[in-house]
Amino acid sequence: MAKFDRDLAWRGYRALVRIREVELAIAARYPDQEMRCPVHLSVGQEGVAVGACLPLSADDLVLAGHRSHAQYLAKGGDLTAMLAEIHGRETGCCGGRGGSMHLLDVEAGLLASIPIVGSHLPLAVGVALARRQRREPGVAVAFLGDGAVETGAFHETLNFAALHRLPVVFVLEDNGYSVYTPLAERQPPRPLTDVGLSHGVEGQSVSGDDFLEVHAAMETALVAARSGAGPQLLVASTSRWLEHCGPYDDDHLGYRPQGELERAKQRCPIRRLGDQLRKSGELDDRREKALYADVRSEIDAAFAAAFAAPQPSAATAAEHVYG
Amino acid sequence: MAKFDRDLAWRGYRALVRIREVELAIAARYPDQEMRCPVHLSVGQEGVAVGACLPLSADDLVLAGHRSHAQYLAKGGDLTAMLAEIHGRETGCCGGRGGSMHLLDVEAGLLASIPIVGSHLPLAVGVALARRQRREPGVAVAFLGDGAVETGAFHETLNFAALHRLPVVFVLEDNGYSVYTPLAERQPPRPLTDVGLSHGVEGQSVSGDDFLEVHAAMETALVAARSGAGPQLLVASTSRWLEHCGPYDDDHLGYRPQGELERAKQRCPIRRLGDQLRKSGELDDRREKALYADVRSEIDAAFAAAFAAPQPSAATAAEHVYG
Amino acid sequence: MADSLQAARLLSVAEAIREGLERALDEIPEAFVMGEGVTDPKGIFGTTTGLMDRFGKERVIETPISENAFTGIAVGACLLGQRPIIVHQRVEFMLLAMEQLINNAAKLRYLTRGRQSVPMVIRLVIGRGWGQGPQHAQSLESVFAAIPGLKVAMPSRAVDARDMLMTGIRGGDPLVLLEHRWLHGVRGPVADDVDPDVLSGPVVRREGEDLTLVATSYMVLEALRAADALAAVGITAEVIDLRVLRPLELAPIGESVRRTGRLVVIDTGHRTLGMGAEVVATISERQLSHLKAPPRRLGLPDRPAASARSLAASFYPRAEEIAREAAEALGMDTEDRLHVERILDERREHRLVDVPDPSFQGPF
Amino acid sequence: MADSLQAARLLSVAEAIREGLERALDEIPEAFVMGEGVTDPKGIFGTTTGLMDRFGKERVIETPISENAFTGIAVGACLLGQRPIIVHQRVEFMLLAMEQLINNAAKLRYLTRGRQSVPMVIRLVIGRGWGQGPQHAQSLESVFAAIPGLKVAMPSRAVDARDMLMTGIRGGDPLVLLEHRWLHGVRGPVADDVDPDVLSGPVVRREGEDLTLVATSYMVLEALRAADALAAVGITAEVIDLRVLRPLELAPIGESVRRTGRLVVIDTGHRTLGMGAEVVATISERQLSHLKAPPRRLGLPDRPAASARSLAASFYPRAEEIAREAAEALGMDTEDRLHVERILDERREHRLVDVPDPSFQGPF
Ligand SMILES: Cc1ncc(C[n+]2csc(CCOP(=O)(O)OP(=O)(O)O)c2C)c(N)n1
Ligand SMILES: Cc1ncc(C[n+]2csc(CCOP(=O)(O)OP(=O)(O)O)c2C)c(N)n1
Ligand SMILES: [Mg+2]
Ligand SMILES: [Mg+2]
Repeated sequence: MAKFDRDLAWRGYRALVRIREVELAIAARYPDQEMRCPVHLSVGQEGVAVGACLPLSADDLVLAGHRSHAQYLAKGGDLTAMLAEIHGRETGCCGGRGGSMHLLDVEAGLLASIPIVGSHLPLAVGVALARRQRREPGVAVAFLGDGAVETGAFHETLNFAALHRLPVVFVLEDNGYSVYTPLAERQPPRPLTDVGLSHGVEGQSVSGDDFLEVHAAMETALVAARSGAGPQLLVASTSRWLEHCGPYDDDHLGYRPQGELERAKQRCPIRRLGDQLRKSGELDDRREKALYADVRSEIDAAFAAAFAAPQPSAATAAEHVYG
Repeated sequence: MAKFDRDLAWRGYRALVRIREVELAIAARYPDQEMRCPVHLSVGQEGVAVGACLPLSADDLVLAGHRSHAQYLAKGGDLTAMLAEIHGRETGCCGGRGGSMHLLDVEAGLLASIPIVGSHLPLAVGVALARRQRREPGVAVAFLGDGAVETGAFHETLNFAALHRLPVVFVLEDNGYSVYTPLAERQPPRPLTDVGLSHGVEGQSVSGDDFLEVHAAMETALVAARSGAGPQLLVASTSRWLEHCGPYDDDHLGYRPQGELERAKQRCPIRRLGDQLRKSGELDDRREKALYADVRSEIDAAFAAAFAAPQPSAATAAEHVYG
Repeated sequence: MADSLQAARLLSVAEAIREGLERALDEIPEAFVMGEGVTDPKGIFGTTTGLMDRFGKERVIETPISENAFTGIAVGACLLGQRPIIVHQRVEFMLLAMEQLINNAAKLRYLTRGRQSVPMVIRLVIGRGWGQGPQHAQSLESVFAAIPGLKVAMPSRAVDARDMLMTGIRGGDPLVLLEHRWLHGVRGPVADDVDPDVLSGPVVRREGEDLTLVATSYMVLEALRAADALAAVGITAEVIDLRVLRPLELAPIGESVRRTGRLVVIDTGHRTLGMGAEVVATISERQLSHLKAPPRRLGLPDRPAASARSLAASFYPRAEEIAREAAEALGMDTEDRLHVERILDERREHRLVDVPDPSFQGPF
Repeated sequence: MADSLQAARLLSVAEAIREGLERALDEIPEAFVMGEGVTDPKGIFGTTTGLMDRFGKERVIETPISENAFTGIAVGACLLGQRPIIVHQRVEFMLLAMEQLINNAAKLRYLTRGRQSVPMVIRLVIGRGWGQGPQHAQSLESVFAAIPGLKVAMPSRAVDARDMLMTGIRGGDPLVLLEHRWLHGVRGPVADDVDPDVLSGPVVRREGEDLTLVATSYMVLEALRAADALAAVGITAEVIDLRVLRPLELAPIGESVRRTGRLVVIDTGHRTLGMGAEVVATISERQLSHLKAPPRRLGLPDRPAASARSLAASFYPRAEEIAREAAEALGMDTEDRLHVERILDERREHRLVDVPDPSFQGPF
């Protein structure tokens, strides 16, 4: 067990809390119908995005799927640009063209979010290939869910990446569900790391609720990827607390075994890291309160700015189809 | 090591010789330009098709890719109908609509040959699913090359088959090449059986040059598939002796390491089984000569019948687009 | 038919599809349903709700996220006589399975001279509104309709949706059924008997003498709204629901244009190379001398669907634009045009551009 | 331009493409070539021969049989400024990668308001003849041309093939380049300079006053043959090579029809919902009053391509059928028709229907 790095833990905690509060704020305001696009919230899963993104350098580029708010923020994205995008505003990170399902921001290093499951995985490997061809540093990091493992795109991509030993890290967020369908109804029983073996790739399994564990594993993966060892696979177990798409709790639908969600909440990545920080003396009630106040006022301001921003003008609708 | 089954070996030998002679006859006559469609010959690979098809019952159904002559004949297909198909005749097993790349014959139990690599694999699993839904006996057998492992279709299909424990056997003919590209330039190094593991499927590795080994492994796989153990994977190493598509030797192109092809020919499945049969006293020069004479006169007759058959009438060209 | 519809129940398109699925599973032992979400609590917009409970997991099959494979698996099951109904919750997901659809499903009957067939239905849902964005709001019907061997249909009303589904699954060909998300909630009368001719071609939804409006799917509703408004200035527009995109039967449209001499086609998908191209080309070839004015087309412009609602208004043609095209074709005077516009304005009741009606609250 | 072509070398289409690839790799450090077979001894019909030796494995990348992935990998590489040229040896293999093409390649520029672009070329080879059969002989150009955000081009001659490739890879958009297998061996003059306007639209390949023939790809050659024969009876047909299918520039065709009043469009792919549908529809909308006769279309019939050569003759339109359509449009008398037929008959020199010329011996 590595020494507890208080500074790292604090940075992680701050990011976890901030992302959680952003997502909860979106959930709370979504019924106002001002955010008029589908949203896939990350509440409960923040540990993976934060653990995997904090070790990244500016050269490293992230590509994600439909559930990408946490990744965008963890990678240093602009909160106001994200909220503006979800509000369909010209100041959104895609100028309102994409909405929540297409968060992307070249400056922030989130090169794409693609809502077709598995579709961004080849893009990520293309980014890694380009890095190598251009003799540029930097690793491509592809986030995917347990469902994306079922796509042919994932397997074709992993084979190509392994063959060329490309600098790419696949971060598999295993929340156990694809929409309402549990893993066991979609895949035969075997560890998800076996999928890597199929393409000659060894993987690491971590608890996505443990920021420090994810972070450490990601550092290992990044070192390997940077050193030319080829693609790396990180399988992180995690839990989605809210409905698949939308702002509500949906446990009443009964698609999860009773008590599963409650148990998942016991494993909350924020509480876990918070406890560690408290034990180490880094966190106390006062600091926590300040943190929440800080984060919430940032969020309120960002919502206000996003809401106030102009909608894209219809006159620009036809621009940028061709170069 | 199981007891040498002389009767089985003789049946296998007969089938191997017959298929080899058919393929060589096609190769010899192809330059006449009467067989006007692409042909992917099986010379050198007969051990796999024959070993895997002889244990099949009439209920078992085969689906294949672009290289399916050996499978068609080993499964009991009609030689004249096959040659007529390659000649583009109305009496062909597809009435000349498909040519060599689409050999299929419902009566013979070859349900499809599909020249898009990997495309027949979902069909095979659909056949297995239908068998289960219809409470019918019978296993679906899908032949595939080492190249098909690179297709997303294969992985998606294997996952589905494993999840539902469907009665399907995947027979992977690993001849080490996809057209001119060796395996090592297309896939990372690892045993091909690891691909099965990725989907929770244990596989068997056999030498495709050893008919009896393939046959025994296939029997094991069929028993497992029939008993509800789910999909089975057989990886058979083998060698293609002629060019990928067409009738000629192409070793002069230099895409294979020097001596590789010669060594492969030393492992000829026919010679190997012939030696075993001779040792057991089942085969001698006289019987061999009779076998070849028999087979060749059958082939000559089939070519003559195929050639003499009518071409499809243009008046029928528009039929059967819709039901 | 009209009589039986009079006496019929009022069902939404989603309910009608659900009824069609249930009846198909009931009547045809070879039928089964497969797709991502078919056993979900939300049941593919309510179209599969309860089916699993009634018919079990072997006939209502939840799938992994493997569109290509399970489309091909459905094709393979057809080879043994099964009749699968599969569903992809967005047209875009089907793009992963085009190889199976175009190479196998569409060609196996021809290849086997009818010895084998692929009697399956492929349900695809067209997304629109609520910020779906570039990858969740494509329609692409003309892409499917370009493929010989496929049948392609787009219902605009509940009874057709059910009957297309049931006729398709009883038939002998792969049928691509494009369901518009904005129609799922739209109610209409549904008779008990299935109309076996529902896949035979277009149907006149409103008679008229001055102009022929041809539309598909949701655009039929907009065309009917436009026709309503035109009636107020004494113009009678014939509204034809194209319904079946392949095989394409254009004789009824030819007959209508022979009377009206004026044609406007409104596509649900893109205008360029949309169904309107084929309709206008064929009518121009066959009825050139009957055309009193140049034919016209409407459809989505040549760009992706943006998420922001402020970009949606200029993207989707509405009754307003249809009426404007009609006015051009008819050479209507300014006063009439303004009158029609005013009527449409009033009737639109300040509806938002990104939702079909106030009960639709998203996110899907 | 005509002058420089006079002085130019004679290259086959395959040689011209090879030259284009070599020059692109030479001039553009970001360019790379990727596909199954690009390092093969046969070099994709000779179009990639020697490139690997010269530019190495990092810029000439052999791929696994993973069409979907490597198409998407090419798109991803574009996000960092690379300019990939990928190739699929048959149009049909591309059907596995439609999701990447339509959802990602075609939309990322719009989605990012031009901050990112996908400057890649996707070479697709259309198979024909030598018994290719249902799954190796599809053309499908109108399917690609239906997608906003893509550029789609079909060269009919060597110089255009090279210039489209080079202009495409220098540009800022994904270009689908459909190469007809029967053109790879066809020679033509190729100047040194690249024509930067080659992707801007159609070109008149032969001037005429009586009738406008519009064709794509290999069908341009058949149209030119038909025009030759028509000239013998005093008919001058203008032959227009459509060249660029998206964005579609139809003004030159409109101008031609304004003069000739007669239009026949010949598609390389299927007639139904082919490019001809869009051309005829647009011309009918814009030039109705100039049409002296109903416009006409030719293309592949509504069925799969069979393998047997006896079924090929009625599948592919030839100069004969083009001349026949022209005769109908012109209302030619019987004597002239027979004369034209005789000429075409003689010139065809008993060519076989399933090979482009006697040097083509298959199997590919
Ligand atoms: C190719 C494709 N098929 C289906 C969908 C619909 N869909 C959206 S998200 C999703 C579930 C994905 O599950 P997973 O990958 O585990 O991610 P999670 O939602 O759990 O984060 C599905 C099926 C899609 N977007 N793309
Ligand atoms: C999807 C697809 N991509 C490419 C091809 C072209 N192709 C035909 S056969 C072949 C090689 C297949 O290799 P393998 O699966 O090992 O079979 P083998 O030819 O060795 O028997 C290729 C690439 C194809 N038919 N389908
Ligand atoms: Mg999940
Ligand atoms: Mg091989």
